[in-house]
Amino acid sequence: MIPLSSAEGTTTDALDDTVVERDEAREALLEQVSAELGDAVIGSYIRPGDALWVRVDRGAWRAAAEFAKGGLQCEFFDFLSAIDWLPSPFGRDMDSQEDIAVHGKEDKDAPVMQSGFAGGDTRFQVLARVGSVSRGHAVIFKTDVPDDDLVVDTWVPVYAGANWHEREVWEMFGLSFAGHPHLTHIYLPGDFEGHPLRKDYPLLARRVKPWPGIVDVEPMPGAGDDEGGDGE
Amino acid sequence: MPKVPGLIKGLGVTFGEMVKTLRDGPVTVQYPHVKEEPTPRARGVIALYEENCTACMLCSRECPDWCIYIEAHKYLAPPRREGGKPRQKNALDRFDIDFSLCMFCGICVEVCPFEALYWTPEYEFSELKIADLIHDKSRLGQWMETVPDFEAYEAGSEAKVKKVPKP
Amino acid sequence: MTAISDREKLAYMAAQAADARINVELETEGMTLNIGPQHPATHGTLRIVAKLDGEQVVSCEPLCGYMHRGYEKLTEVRSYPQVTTLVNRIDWLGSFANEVPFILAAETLMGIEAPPRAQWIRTILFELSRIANISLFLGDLGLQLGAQTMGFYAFRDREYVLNQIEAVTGGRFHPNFDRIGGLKDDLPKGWIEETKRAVGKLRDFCDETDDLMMGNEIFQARTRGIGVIPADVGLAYGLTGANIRGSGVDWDLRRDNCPPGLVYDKIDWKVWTHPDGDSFARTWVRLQEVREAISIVEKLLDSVPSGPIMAKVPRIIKVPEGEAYVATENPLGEMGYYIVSKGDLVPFRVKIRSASFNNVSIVPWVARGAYVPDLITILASLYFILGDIDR
Amino acid sequence: MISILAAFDPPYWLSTAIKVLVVAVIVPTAALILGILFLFKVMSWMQSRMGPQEAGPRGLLQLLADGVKFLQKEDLIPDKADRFVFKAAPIVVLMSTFLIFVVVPASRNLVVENLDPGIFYALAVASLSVIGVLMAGWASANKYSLIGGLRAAGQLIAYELPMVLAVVGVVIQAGTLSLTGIVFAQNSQGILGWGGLGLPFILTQFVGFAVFIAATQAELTQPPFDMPVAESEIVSGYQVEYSGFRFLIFFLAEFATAFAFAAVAATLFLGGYALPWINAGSDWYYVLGPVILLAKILLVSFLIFWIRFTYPRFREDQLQSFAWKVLIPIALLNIVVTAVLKVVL
Repeated sequence: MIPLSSAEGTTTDALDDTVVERDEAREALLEQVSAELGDAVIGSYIRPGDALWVRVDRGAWRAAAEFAKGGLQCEFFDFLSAIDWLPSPFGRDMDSQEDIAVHGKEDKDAPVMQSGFAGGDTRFQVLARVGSVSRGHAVIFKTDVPDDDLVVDTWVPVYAGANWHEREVWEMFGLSFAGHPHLTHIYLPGDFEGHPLRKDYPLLARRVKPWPGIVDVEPMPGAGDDEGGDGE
Repeated sequence: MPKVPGLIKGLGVTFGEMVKTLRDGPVTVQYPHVKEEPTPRARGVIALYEENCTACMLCSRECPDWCIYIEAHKYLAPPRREGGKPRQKNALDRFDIDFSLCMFCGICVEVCPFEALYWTPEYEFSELKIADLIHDKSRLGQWMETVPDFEAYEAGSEAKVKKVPKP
Repeated sequence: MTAISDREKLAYMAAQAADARINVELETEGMTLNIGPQHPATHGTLRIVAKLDGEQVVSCEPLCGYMHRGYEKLTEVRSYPQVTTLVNRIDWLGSFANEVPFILAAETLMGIEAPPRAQWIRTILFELSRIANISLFLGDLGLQLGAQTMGFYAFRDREYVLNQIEAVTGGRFHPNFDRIGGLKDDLPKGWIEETKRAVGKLRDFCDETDDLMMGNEIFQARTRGIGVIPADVGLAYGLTGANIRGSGVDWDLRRDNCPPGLVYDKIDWKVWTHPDGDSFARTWVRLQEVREAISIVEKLLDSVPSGPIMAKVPRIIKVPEGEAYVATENPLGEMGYYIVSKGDLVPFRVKIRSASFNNVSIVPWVARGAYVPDLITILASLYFILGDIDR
Repeated sequence: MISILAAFDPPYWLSTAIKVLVVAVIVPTAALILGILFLFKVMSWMQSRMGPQEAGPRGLLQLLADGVKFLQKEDLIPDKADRFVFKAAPIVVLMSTFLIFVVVPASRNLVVENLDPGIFYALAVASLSVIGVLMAGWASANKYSLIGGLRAAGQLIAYELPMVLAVVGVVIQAGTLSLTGIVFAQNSQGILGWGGLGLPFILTQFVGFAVFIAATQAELTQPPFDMPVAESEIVSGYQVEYSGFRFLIFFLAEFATAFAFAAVAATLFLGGYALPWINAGSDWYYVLGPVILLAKILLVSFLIFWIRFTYPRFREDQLQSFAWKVLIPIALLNIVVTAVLKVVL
């Protein structure tokens, strides 16, 4: 698998290195979207025979929805969600007790923040998938949300189903949706602070209990070679 | 057959069911007196075959619920051939599975490289106090007798049948 | 603070009044009824705040979150086999069907395909979990409408299928049997014959349901024309599965967009739709789907190819970088997983697209002006499961 | 032995005491037997399961066990409840059941009070339970029980009318209102001259019998008319806030009412305590009467409970339109036909 595609341009992923598979149907679809939205289409990515990603500029987010429903006849609203690309500072929390108790807060090398298919340069990214039952195709739209202004305009007037999904994204990530009729909590109790699905939100269940996987096989009496357990 | 109105057909179904239950017995059994046999592969409780366990901690690391607690110490085992170097082996001090946390997913049994953990279809180990649900090494050993032998596979399968070490 | 922020009350009632045929000049004062988290009609802990005028629902707002276990956060700290055990607890009635899309998405990322025998058995178990799930729906619908006997018949006949699932996977409700690249184990001896007999019993259950319930005039009076959902509104809300096929949309993921890991294209079967779009249509479509699933299982059982059960997969699975979305036709509707992987043991982000979340989001629209008993019928016919909504 | 029984003529207060004792004793025990036999056993057979086995021999004392369980449970009164009305409601419901038994004859003299307008009295008293249910629904200060109570009020009143009209057919054919008179009529009249089987009114009044049974299902709030206690919608309606001893009274009242209506239906349509070939007035019935009556009651109750386990439930407005638009016109038609035939034949 080649590393993630660069921001600009369309790269067709060559799954098997022999022949570069071309997926005409999805490329035609991409042409339609690019023709309609013009330069608002910042990036795109096609996995042949599987899916088409299109990243649009935040301003054209509502226009993309209207075009998908009208031009592409994507009347089926599948889902809308968000991705927080910040690498998690807690890792798998397996050694959290260990590192705090024994090594103090060790500074793991903060891995570089990458973004997935069709690129993306901000921390938060909203993604939505809409499909067409009549024509049998589906498109995954993505848009970047700059860190200082976490607002995207809502899809509710176009797809009524987006109501609950946007409420969930607002609650879990903190991205608010301009024009949403009823932005309240959907899962969490009313007085819940913080946005759980953000990567910097700690998963408390794992920090409270010591990890049973820590190897504490005492050394051989008198051997005293490596202090910690073997087979780490 | 003229279309019997739905209401009458419904009555017929329940009456037929009553006759069938009276004739060849109900489907349910009276639990404490008659017990239904779970299938041999049912995941009732985990049994530990201590000889195979080398305290490699793989199961307690892979367990999603963090409910396997292992403590072991090293000791010098006599060399296999005389004149050979004494081998360093792990002796198991504590191997507890906390069945109040366990969700019976079977990752530990599957991931154990030395086949020390087995499933038994036993399901009657409920306790009054939740603390008693932590089965220690000896209790897990006792479950070993109830482990059924692995069944033969269906025709056309290439998997080989594993054996259960009898203590 | 109630979920609905307290807008100006009179304007609210007046606005709803025009919509729900309320007679304002009688100044009858509406009643807010909490069909609360603890209620027999909600399959689990769903709370519906319904504003009633007498017995008529002026407006209602389902509140979920009482069973929110935060799966998407948990998947951030679990490796792929551990997420499989997590994931089959979402729709716990047809729980093998939850694992399949997650595994297929991981297989798409890794570019691995399971051997034919594994795909065959995976499809058989997928259909068996559909039968187990939807047969309970038929019983439960009878229960919601007052015929307790239906509930007992469903539970009695469902046991045969659950025993078969337990015989091969070890767990009746949480099989945890699907692996990236194949299945955990193979079929025990004599399983195919036993499953044919079990599935035959289910066919008698379907005929019994037909006699006892579908033909019953009272049942038809209670469900025909109740909760009508036109196709375009259903699609805009993202309804899937029997809910949208009940409104005449001929669309089934097993046929139209079947992921590579399942073998639906190898046998011929039929997708059932019904034009009316009311509660009766949705129930009728699900009953035919169970019969169809029974014939699919019988056809597949006759043609299970021999061969390995697991492809060559490294013991420690590191899924290469990339994103994939795979959705399959689960008993409740379309269930899909959007996996974002950064190439290490743990998936970076898993978006779980569950069917009931969208299916229930249409309740405020469809329950306007319905009676309380009709609201219960609509909820029963939409057939959601709480784990599916709250994840 | 029979002559001694006939000669026994106690003073008035003693006989009424015996009669009240008999009614107060017969009704609970009969409800017990009926409850066990039908709800637990037959229901479980119909649902292919065993039914209770632990209490008593093969589970026959299950209702006794339930009764004791309810007795030792704490019966709560919600704090915002209307205390007096809350306490009085179950008594009213149970009282209306006891009063029905006053007129049901187990033999020529084995009847608490042989009132002339017997059936008229029975139906009037049967509608008393509506008040009890409404009291329970209102007093529990709970939204669900309020809805349940209002539904019960609407339903029970709506189904009084078809029940009365169904009975009118029988009364025309028997020529008398008193229940013993009706039993004698059924015993003496023959079918077109052949006196062998007597004339149980079910044969000629089958429409009346069907309407009566439908109306009884509604009076007992049983499926398909169990809107007031629809557990999947309003969580057992007016009984929501009741627990312990008061709920036991409701629970027993339900079976006792079923038994009472089955007794009235048996007397009206199946020939009451009399067998066709033994004259209704003979002294044999002092012993035989109650047994025959019990058998017929079990038969009618089987029908009532059989319908209960099979059908889903109506919606409110369908329930009302079924009563007003279907049952009442049929009952009226039945009266007209019976009247015409009575005159013609």
